[in-house]
Amino acid sequence: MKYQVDEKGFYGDFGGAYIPEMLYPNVEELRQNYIQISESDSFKKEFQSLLTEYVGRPTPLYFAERLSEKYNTKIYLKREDLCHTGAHKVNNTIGQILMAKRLGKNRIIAETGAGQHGVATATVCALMGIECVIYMGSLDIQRQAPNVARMKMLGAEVKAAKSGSKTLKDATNEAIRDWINNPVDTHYIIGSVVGPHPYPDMVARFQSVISAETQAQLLEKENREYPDHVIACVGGGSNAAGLYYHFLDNLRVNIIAVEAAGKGIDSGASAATSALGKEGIIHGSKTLLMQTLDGQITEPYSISAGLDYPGVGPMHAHLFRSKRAEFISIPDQEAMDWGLTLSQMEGIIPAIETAHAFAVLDVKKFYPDEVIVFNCSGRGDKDLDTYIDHFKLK
Amino acid sequence: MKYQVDEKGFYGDFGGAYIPEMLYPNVEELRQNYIQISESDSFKKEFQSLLTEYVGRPTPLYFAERLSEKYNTKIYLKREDLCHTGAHKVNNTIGQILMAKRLGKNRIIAETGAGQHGVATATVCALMGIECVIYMGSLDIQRQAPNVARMKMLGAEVKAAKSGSKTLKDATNEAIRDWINNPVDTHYIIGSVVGPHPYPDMVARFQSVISAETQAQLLEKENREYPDHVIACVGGGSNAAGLYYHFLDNLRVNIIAVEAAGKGIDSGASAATSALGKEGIIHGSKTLLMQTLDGQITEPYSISAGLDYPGVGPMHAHLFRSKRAEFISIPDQEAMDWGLTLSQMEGIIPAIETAHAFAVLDVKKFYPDEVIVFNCSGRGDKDLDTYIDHFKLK
Amino acid sequence: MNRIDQTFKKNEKLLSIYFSAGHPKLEDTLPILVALQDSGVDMVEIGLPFSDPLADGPTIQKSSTCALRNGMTTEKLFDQLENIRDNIHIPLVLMGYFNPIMQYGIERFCQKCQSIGIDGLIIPDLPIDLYHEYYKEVFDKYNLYSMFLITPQTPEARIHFIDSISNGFIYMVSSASVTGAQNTFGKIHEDYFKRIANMKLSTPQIVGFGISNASTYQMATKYSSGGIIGSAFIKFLEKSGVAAIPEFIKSIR
Amino acid sequence: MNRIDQTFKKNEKLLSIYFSAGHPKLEDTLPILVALQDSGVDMVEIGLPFSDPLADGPTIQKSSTCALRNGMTTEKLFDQLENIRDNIHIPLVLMGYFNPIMQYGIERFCQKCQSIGIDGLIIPDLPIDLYHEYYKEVFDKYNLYSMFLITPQTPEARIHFIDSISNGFIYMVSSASVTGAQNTFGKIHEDYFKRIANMKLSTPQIVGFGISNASTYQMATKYSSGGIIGSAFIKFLEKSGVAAIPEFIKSIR
Ligand SMILES: Cc1ncc(COP(=O)(O)O)c(C=O)c1O
Ligand SMILES: Cc1ncc(COP(=O)(O)O)c(C=O)c1O
Repeated sequence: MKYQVDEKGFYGDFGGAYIPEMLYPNVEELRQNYIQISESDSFKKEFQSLLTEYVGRPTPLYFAERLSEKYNTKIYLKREDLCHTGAHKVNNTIGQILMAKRLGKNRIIAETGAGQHGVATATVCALMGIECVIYMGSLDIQRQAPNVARMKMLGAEVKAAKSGSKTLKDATNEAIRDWINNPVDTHYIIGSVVGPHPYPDMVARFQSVISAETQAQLLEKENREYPDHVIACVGGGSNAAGLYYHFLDNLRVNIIAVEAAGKGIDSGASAATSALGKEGIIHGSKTLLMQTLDGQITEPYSISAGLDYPGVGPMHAHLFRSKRAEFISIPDQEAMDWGLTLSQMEGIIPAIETAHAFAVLDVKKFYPDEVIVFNCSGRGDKDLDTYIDHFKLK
Repeated sequence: MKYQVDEKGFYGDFGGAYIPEMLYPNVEELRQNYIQISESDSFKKEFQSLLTEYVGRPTPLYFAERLSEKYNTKIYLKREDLCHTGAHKVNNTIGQILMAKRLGKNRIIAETGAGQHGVATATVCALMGIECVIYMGSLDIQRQAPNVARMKMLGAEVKAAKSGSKTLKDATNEAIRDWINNPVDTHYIIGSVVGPHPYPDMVARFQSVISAETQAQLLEKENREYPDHVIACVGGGSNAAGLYYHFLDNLRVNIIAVEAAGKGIDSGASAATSALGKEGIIHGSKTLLMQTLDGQITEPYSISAGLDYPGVGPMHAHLFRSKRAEFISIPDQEAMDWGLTLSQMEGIIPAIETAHAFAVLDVKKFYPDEVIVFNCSGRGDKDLDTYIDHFKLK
Repeated sequence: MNRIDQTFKKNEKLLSIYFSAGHPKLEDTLPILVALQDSGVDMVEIGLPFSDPLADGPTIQKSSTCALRNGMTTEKLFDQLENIRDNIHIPLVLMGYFNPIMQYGIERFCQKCQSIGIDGLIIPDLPIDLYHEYYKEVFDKYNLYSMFLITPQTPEARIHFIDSISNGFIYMVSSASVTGAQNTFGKIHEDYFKRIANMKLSTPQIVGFGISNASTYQMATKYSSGGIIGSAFIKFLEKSGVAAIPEFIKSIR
Repeated sequence: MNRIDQTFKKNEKLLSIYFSAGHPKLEDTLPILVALQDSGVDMVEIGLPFSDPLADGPTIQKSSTCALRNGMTTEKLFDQLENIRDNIHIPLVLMGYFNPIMQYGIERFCQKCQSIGIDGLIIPDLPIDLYHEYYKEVFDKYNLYSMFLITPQTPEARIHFIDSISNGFIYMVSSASVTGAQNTFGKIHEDYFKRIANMKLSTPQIVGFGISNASTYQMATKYSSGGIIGSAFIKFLEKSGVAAIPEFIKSIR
C-alpha cells in the first residue's frame, strides 16, 4: 500500500483535480513545476532559511511531564504553536510564497477559517511586499476577531464570504472564484492539504518539516526515530499530514486523526467527515465529504473554525479507507475542556482545533513505555473569547 | 567604569534594597542564595532545558531585508516575540520559578503592566502546578484584555490594583503589600530589572540569554561577536538589560535605550524617565524616577502598558548617568506608526512596547555597513484592539 | 443525429439560454422551457442546482441556492423532465457540478438523461482530461454529448486537443471570470473571439459568460456560432416572471 | 534627654497614635495633636503622606492620598509644625517614606526636624543596614532618633543587631502584614509578643499594626512597653471628627 500521492494526483481512490477549465492554466502550471521548483537547491535554501530565521524552526519537541505523569505514558508535544504567527500554517505559506514568486505571480489570494492561515498568508505577503486578499466566512470573521485584526494590520484585504454556512467552505469557494477571475498574475495559497492536485501534495511536503524534525528530535530523546503514536487534529488535514508524513510507511507508528464531532456525530451539527462523509468532490478534489444523498455539500459545524470543514484532504480519506489511520471524533465540550486542561497543566493555551487532539487521552489507553507525539498545531490566542465565554471566566 | 551590579547591590549610585523590614527575610534569603542557586549545575541544566524545550529558544536573529534596504543599513531583529507566551518576559519567569522551587516556596505573586509578565508568570506556575496571583492595574486590565483572559485560562487569579494611576506602578505596590502579608511561603516574581537588590541583577542574568545568543548568532552571520548598535525599549528595562548584558563592557557597541514619550515629553503625559526623572526611590530601589519636587511619584503615561512606569531599573539609571547608553524617547504616535510599518514591511506585528524601539530608525542615521540589533521584545497580539482603534482598521 | 448537431446545421447563429431548474419557483422548469422554445430560442441549458457552484457568479449562485431551498433535487428534476420531449424539440443540455451527478451514479445519470431525451451535459468541474480518461465511455454509451469550456487563457495546443475530442460545441468563456452579466465587450474580447475564430476549429463555438443584451450577443456571435445567456436571463426572470420571457428574447435578437 | 526616652521612663505602658498629616482636612494637624495630648496620649506619630505607601493597608493609603489631594507637602507640614512646641510637650515622631525625605534633602530634613522639636523618625522603607551605613551620622548630628521595625519573621540575630543600634524604641509589627486594624490578637500573636519579651532587649518595644480597641491594646501591651494605633484611629477620625478624639482614646484605656 502506498500512502503518498501517485503520478496522476491520487491517493488511492482520492484526489485528482476536478476543476473548471478556467483554473486549468494555473493549476497545470503549478503541477508541472512544483516538484522541480521545491526540490531545487535555491528554493530549499531559501525555504529552510526562512523557516529557521523567520518562523523560528525547529520547534521544540516538548516532553509534557505533568501530562505524562497523569496519563502514565510518554507524551511529547510538537510545538507548532511557537511558530511565528502561532500555528503550523506558516510552514506552508512560506513555501507557497516562494513558489508564487518563482512562478512570477504578484498577487496572492487565500481562504481562511480560523484565520491562522489568513494571518500566515498575510504575513508572508507583507514579508515579500506582495498584494494579498483573504477570503473568510462572515461567521468566522465574528468568532475569530483577533485574527481578522491581525490580517488588517499586516496590510491584507479581508473579504467576507456570505454564502452557505459562512465558514471555511464558503471562503474557499470565494477564493476559487477570485482565482477564476484573476487567472494570470494571481497565486492561490490554499491553506490545507485540500484542493486540486498538486495542492494536497505540495502542502503536505511543505508541512512535512514537522515530522522530519520530530524524527531527529526523537532520535535524540528516545534513541529511536519514530514514536508509537502520532496524533493530530484534522480540519483539512495539513498539520496532521505534516506530522504523519515521514511515518506513513512505517507501520510501527500508529496514526491517529482527530476530527471535530461538534455537538455530537448524530446531532446534525458536526464536522466529523470520516464518520459522516461519503466519497465526493469538493474544491477540486475527490475525497470524503459530508453531503446529502443528493450530493449537496452539508453545512458542517464545529466550535473551532479551523475544523469546521465538510471534507478532509484526499490523503486523509485514503488513510481512513485503507485503515492506515485511526479516526476519532471529539465533541466541542471535550475539546474545550482540554483547552483548559492543557493551559492549567502545561501552561500552554492551545487553539481549540489543537485541543481536540488531546482529548484522545480520555478515549484511548496508552501504555507506560509508549511514546506519543501530539501535534500542538497552534496557540489559543485567537480563541480567547470563545474560551472565556464557554468557561465564564469573566 | 563598571556596569554590573556591585557587592552591595548598586550600579554606580543606583540600586540597593530600600525595603520595609517586613520584606527583609525574603529579600535577604534571595540575596544570599540567588547566585549560588542560579550558578549551580542542576539549575543551569533545568533552566537551559526549559528555555530550549518549552520556551523555544534560541530565538532567531532575523535579518530584516526590506527594512535594511529601506534604511540602507544592516538591521537584525532578535525575535523574542517568538518565545512561548509572546515576549522575552518568560525567560525571567522560568528562571524565577525554578528559584522559587529551590527556595521551597509554594505560592507565587507578580505584578503586570502589559500583561505579558503576568501571562509568563501564570504560565510557569501552571507548568509547575503552583498557585499564582497576579496584580494588574485596573486601567491595564481594560487595555490589555487578551492577556487578562490568558492569565485566567492558565488558572491564575488576577487582582485589580485600583489606586494611583491604576497601572504598573500601582500593581507593583499591591504585589509588594501581598508579599508583606505572606512572608513565608510566597515568592514574588518581579517582571523587570526593578525592585530591591538582588532583583535587578537576578532578572538581568535570566534575560542575558538574549545577548548570549546574539553573540553566537552574530558570529555566524557577521563574523564578529558584537554589533555596532543594540536598541531596545525600556519600561523597567528587562528586555533591554537582556540584550545589552554581554555588550556592556564592550565599548565598541553603542547602546540605545528607547523610552515612551507618551503624548510628548513636555505634555505632562509621558513615561520618559531619563528625560523627566530625578534620583529617587521606587519599589525598593534607588533609581531615576518621575516625581514631583516634593518626592511624590508622578503618574506616568504611555499608550503602551508595558512602558507606563515612572522609573527605570537601576542598571539603566546608571547607563544613563554614566552616558554609556544613549536614551531616546518616542511619542505614542510614532510608536504606533512603527507597529504598522513593521507589520507591513516584515510581517511581524510587534507589541506597542517593541514598536517604540524601531522608531529610532527615523531619529538616528546609521551607516550602510553598520550592524544594528533591535530587540523585538514581544508580539502585538495583546495590542490588537489598540492598533485597530488607532488606525481605524475596523 | 444529436439534436445539437442538427441545430448547428440549421442555424447560422444560435441563441441559447441557461436557467437554474427550480428557480424562481420549483415548478417553473416546464413553463420556462416552453416559453423559451416558443420565443425562438435555439437551445437551452438546464442548470442542476448545487450547493457550492464555484464557477458561478452571485446571480447564478443565488438562483441555485433558491432552487435548492425550493426543494429541487436531481430526482425531482428528472421527474419534471420525464415527458419533456412531448413538447420540447430544441436541444436540451443539463449543466451541473460533478458531485451531485456522482452521487446519483454516473451511469444511472447518463441512462436517465438518455431516456428523457437530454442531448448533452456541461459539467464545469469535470475537466476534459479526467472525462476523457474515466468517464467518456459511459457518456458515449448513452449517446450524451459532453461539452467543454475554453477561456482566453487556454493554451492553443489544449484548444486543439479539446476540439479534437469534443462533440456538440465548445463553450467559449468570454473572459476570465465566473458567470455574471457584463454590459459590454471590449477590444480584448473581440481579439480573443477573432483569435479563436481564426483557429478554424472543427467543433462550433458558442460564447458564454457575460452576454446580457443585444449588443453583447451580436459582438459574441460575430465570430462564433452562438451565444449563451445565463445571469442576465435569470435576473430578468426574477424581476419580470415567466410570462415575460418572449419580451426578453425579443430584446436580444 | 530625648523626649521619647523621658516618656518611657515616666510610663509603664505607652499609648501612641498615628495619623496622616493633612487628613481629614489639610489644617487638622494642630487640632489633632492638641486633642491627642489633652486626651492623655503619650506619643504621636505624624505621617508625612506619600503617593506610594507600600507598607500600608487601605485605610492609611486612603488617608495619605486624601492628604496629598488636600495639598499636604513636606514644606507645608513643617510650616504647620513650626511652633508646635509652644503647645505640645509629648514626643513627636515623623513617619514617612524615604523618597520625599530624600527629595527635601536628608540633612536639611533632619535639621528642620530638630529645629521644630521632632524627636525621631520612622522611615519604613529605609532598612536599618542602609541607615546604619549611610545616614545614621546625619540623624545623630541633629539628635534625631530613628526607630526600626521588627516582625514575627525577623531572625533573632537581626533583632539583637537592631536592638544594639536602636534608640527610642523598637517598633514591633504585630503580624506579617501591612498596616490595618484587626479585631483580636490570637495565640500566635501572644506567643510572638512573649518570645520578644523574653529576649530582654535593651530598647523598649512598642507594638504596632493591628491594634484597634481596648482588648488588642491590652494584649499588645501585656508583654511590651506600649501600643501604636493607626488605621483604627484614622477610621474613627473620618467618621467622628476631631472633636470626638477624647472619646476614642477613652475607649482604649
Ligand atoms: C491551530 C490549527 N490547527 C489545526 C487547524 C486545521 O487545519 P489543518 O487540518 O489543515 O491542520 C487549523 C486551521 O486553521 C489551525 O489554525
Ligand atoms: C513586549 C514587551 N516589551 C517590553 C516591555 C517592557 O518591559 P521591560 O522594559 O522590562 O523589558 C514589556 C512589558 O510588559 C513587554 O511586554
